[in-house]
Amino acid sequence: MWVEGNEVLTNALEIGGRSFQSRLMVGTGKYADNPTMVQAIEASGAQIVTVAVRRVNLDRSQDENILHHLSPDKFFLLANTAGCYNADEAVRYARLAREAGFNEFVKLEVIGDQKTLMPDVVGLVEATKVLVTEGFQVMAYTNDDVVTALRLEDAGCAAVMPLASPIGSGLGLLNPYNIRTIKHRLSLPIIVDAGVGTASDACVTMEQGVDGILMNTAIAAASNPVAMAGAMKLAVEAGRLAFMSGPMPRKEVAKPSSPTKGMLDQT
Amino acid sequence: MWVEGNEVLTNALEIGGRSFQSRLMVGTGKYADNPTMVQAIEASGAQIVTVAVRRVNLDRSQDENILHHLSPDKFFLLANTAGCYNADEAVRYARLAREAGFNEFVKLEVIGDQKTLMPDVVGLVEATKVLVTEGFQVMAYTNDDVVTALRLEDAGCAAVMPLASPIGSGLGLLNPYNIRTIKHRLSLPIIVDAGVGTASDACVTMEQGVDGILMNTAIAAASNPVAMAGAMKLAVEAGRLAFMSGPMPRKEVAKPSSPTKGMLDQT
Amino acid sequence: MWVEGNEVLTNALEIGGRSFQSRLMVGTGKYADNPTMVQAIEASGAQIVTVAVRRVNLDRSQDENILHHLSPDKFFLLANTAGCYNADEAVRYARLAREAGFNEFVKLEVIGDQKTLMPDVVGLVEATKVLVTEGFQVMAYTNDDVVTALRLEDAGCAAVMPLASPIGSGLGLLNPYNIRTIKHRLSLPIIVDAGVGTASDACVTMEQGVDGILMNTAIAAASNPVAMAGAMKLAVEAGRLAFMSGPMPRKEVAKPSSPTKGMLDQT
Amino acid sequence: MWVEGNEVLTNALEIGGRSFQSRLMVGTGKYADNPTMVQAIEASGAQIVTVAVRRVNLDRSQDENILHHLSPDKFFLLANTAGCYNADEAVRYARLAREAGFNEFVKLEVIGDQKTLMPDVVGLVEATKVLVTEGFQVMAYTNDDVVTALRLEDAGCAAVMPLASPIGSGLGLLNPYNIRTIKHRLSLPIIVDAGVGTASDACVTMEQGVDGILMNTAIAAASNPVAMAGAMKLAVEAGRLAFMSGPMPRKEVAKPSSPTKGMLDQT
Amino acid sequence: MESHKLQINVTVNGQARSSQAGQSLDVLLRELQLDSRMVVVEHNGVIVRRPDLVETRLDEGDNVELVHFVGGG
Amino acid sequence: MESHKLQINVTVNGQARSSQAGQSLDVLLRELQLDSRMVVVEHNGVIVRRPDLVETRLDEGDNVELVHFVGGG
Amino acid sequence: MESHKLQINVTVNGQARSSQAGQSLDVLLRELQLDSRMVVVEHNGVIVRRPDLVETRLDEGDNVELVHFVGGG
Amino acid sequence: MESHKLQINVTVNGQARSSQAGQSLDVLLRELQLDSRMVVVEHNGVIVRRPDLVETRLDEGDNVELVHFVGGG
Repeated sequence: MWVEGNEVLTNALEIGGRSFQSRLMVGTGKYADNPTMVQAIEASGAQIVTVAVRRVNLDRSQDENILHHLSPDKFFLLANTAGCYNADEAVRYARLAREAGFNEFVKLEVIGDQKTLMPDVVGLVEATKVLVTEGFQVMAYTNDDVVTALRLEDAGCAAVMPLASPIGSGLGLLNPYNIRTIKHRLSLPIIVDAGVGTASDACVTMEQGVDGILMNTAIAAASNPVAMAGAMKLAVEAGRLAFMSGPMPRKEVAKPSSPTKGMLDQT
Repeated sequence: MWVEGNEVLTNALEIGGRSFQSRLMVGTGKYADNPTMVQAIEASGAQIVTVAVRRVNLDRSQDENILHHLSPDKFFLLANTAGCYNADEAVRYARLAREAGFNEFVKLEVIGDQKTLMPDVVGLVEATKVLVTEGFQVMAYTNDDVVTALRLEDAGCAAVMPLASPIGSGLGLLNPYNIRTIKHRLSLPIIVDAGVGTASDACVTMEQGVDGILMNTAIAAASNPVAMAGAMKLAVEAGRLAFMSGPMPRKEVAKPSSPTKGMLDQT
Repeated sequence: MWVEGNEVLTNALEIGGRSFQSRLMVGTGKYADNPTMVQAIEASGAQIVTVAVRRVNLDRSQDENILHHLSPDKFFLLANTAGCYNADEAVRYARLAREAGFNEFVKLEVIGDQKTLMPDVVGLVEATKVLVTEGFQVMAYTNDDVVTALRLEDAGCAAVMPLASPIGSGLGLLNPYNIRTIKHRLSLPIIVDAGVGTASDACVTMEQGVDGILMNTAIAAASNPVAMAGAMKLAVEAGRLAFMSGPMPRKEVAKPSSPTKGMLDQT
Repeated sequence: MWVEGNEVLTNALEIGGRSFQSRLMVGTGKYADNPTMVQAIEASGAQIVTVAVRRVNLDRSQDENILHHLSPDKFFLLANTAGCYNADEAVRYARLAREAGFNEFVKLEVIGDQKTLMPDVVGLVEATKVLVTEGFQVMAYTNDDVVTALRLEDAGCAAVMPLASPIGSGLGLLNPYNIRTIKHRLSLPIIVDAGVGTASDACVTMEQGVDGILMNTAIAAASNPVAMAGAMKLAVEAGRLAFMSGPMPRKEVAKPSSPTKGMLDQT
Repeated sequence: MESHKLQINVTVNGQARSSQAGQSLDVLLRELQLDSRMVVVEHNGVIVRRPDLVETRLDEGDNVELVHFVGGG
Repeated sequence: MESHKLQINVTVNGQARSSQAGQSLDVLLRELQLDSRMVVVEHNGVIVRRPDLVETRLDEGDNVELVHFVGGG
Repeated sequence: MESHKLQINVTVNGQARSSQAGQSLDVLLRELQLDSRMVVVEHNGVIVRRPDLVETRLDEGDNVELVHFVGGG
Repeated sequence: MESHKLQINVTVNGQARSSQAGQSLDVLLRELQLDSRMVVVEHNGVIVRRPDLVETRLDEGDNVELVHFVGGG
């Protein structure tokens, strides 16, 4: 990310034994059309791209298949279990996804409530345990509760993915304290997933010290998705770099930037 | 800034009849040493660089002179009137600065209070009028009051520079509403000057629609000023691009990113 | 609370079949001395007062016993299970508390992490189910996750008690959105427990529409606990009343309070 | 306000040599009808009540005159110069108001911009100087700029009245830092005027240490103005008392409220 | 005699009004059914204190402003 | 003879469909013009790996789910 | 005679204590100068209701927990 | 002769300094080892443009300010 000089600033993101250069991961849903999706994803610089597992539409199957638009050689396809409301269902979708043959990773979602799309943390931990036993690299979409995050770490997740705010809401980082706490207490990579609305949300989220961000709607639902994808790429890099750079302390005192010495005598 | 496609996203910043590519302007004060300053400024990508007017130190004059470190061919040197507490004094410094021969621009500061370094808006408008008559391009450091900003526009400023928070405080953008209001009501370029503390502050400031940001301490007082300068460059670009991209609306409702159709039958 | 006129503004708080006039509940821990505690609790106007269950200190037992200071005829003693780290332990403490003979209510805490004192929501739901079967009125201290809150409602709680921020932190209401969401989605009384630091925190929390607040440290650790208790009483009432009064809409537009007509002719 | 014990908590508000018990001042504009206005003002507990100076409507003059509804024996009528756009006009209105014979106080407004109703600080200082010379007690409505506030103090104001946010916007306290700074730097009473939207806004404003609040729209435009007036009364008292009580320090660390000693042995 | 008094044009609160030359402000208020204790009078830009209302008389082209306190914030 | 094969009822992605008894999943995919490299097949709740598609045959009442990757977040 | 009663070892609130075999919990509380209305007693993990304190007797190795309400939040 | 020139007292950047009457600002800068392209000169409150430095001469009690650009924000 930061190529000049300091090695510590340039380190890659390691998840489940794999190494990624970009800390921005993007979804592939909700775009007006596929060319816009492809351009936006390219502008985002993302390597990890999420996809959903759904039935083939037997009537007009061709165009839906994401593989017609995104090459698995170029992008790391991270299947999700979106839409699953219990552990068994999520495990079933995860197994189907792995069978597609790209990788052993899954973005595990066990939704607990249809209105808020907040996770069911009990089902989430349960599904994680099953999938870890089967050799999956589980990246678990969760709320911002540190205790659940610790349980997910114990259960063998590859990464924990707390939300910034509800999926698709664009409300931004509602509770920076909780995200910071999760980052401090866990050893796993923390990828904030869901809720980012604009570039400054992404930037301030990265400044909490987390390892990456996954977003979809903020790009797909912008007036200009391709340009917003570029903005998000810059914002994630800016936030990461600022975090690594050690920002100045904030204080309720003004201090001149120009020298106070060397002023002329009053005429 | 944004080179692919959409022309409206790539427009330059026009101030006082000159055109600038970078929307980040940086100060040259408070660095631990000159090589760090030079590296940081280069990393920031800034074209406009502020300098102060001070007496030559007759004992060890060589090293202080900024021209020994920054070439006026490479950077646009914007002299400030920092440290001036009334209109006459500020006008005197501005005239001395112009005599250095680089350009007719001045970052006009008329400080009204030593503790907060907040501007004296009465003296500021007065000094602006004098300098405009003498042909200066005045960029006026001011508070976030829209009425004062309108008066400065009437007085013939080239740009209005409201603060985000007090100079050197790093408190970030305390009142986005006021900054947004100033941008909406004035036709002049609005450059937010002072108070930015970290990258997300810069990003969210640009997202208010302003034309640029000037900062010094946030870079100079970071643990790693050169890396922070790079972060600020990215953050300003990210914020500008996000603003131009039309962010999604924020709403207190969750919406799935993956299709709700095509789910499998329950087993 | 609000005695003039409108009946809807004066309704009592109903929990577990009992009716309470005050929406402020207070803890009894961390006071410098018992007389201060008693005075503060009286100034708070609270009816529900929490107590902990602990071993009698066999060496100097007299003064610790809260019953020597607070009459159970005057206050409704709500025993907590603070310090319990699993469901079984919490159930044991709840049973001991009930045996004291005052009431069938328990403030159920199942802590999941010693550093943050955040609840273990799995153990919490489990303990709730056991205690509800045994006829307890369970008031469950939980995080601000709506799915867990819904599970607690399903499990038969008498009230759900989401936190504003960590116990004893005084960070205030970190995520108003989550608290509002819990209130909207549940039918149970919602009592915000933990994290309030000062009066405005209490006021803004009540304005989310919740039914009450429980606090301890904000009063006990103020410089003047008795006066702060009075402030909290007022703040809770103010917040409740403002919520019931239907606040004006916020809008980014100024509107004069004085008539624009009837101005004099310019002289 | 706080009648038990501590004398320092009960001090009255002194402005221009007069002493007031209530720290909440209210306007009389924008009510649906006069009986609601009267009830709301009574519920607010305010002593100082603002009124505007306008032409008698020669066709139906009776009902407009505020003196038909509010007795000057019961309330302290504070005339404003709302609607005045320069110093001369404001001075004219102030003189007319004083001639009504109630008191020598004026809430001085010199508006600088019709859209935001933000003050013209140059005209404000100028009008203040004239009125002070003529023996007025000037309470100056101003923005949240500390330098202007200092100039107003120098000019002889009786109180400085910075805004929380634009008149009638209900946006609440946009910049607590600026208000705190004004309070710290001036010796005069600071009354925050304009922008409060709901009770918690009033409470948090008082917690900055200011001496009082003046509001109008937040009460008049609430769904239930009388109840909201009661809420504001409580909120102002709560905020003042909390400020005087010395709130606990906020810290990002949890601390138990119940003893960690005295736990039972595990069974 | 009263009936012979000269008619003059004055402006009261921005409205044209005909009056009699030499009419006092006191009488004007009474004609307008205004209670002088409730109103402040400005006559040609100068405030007229209540005791002086009887003495102050209208002339051709005079401008009178009658103000009072109304609801405001 | 082919023409004598028994007709059976199966469910594919929730839709009733008639097929021939003993037809392989591989043939089913071809009939549906689906590329087996792009699709994952679940047969009566059990995933069928690609090499086994030829061997796995349909029976009366079988439930087949054909899934693939679509856009999602 | 009292003096001949068998000495036993019990644990009360985590502290070792010697007592007499067959001593009732009621007596134990009195020895400890505790008011039974203020204390809840758990005997070998089972809560002993107040009326039963007189009947419940200590045996070798018994574990007794005596709890009450203290300040807490 | 040079050596007979009158000694005068001037103030340069706030410091007292003795100089020779009639010395040019140009020479003053050289004495101070300052590059005139890097410095702006104010002489008794009036800016002296570079071409005029040679012509402008010091007198008793003159005040000279020599300024340049330093780091500032």
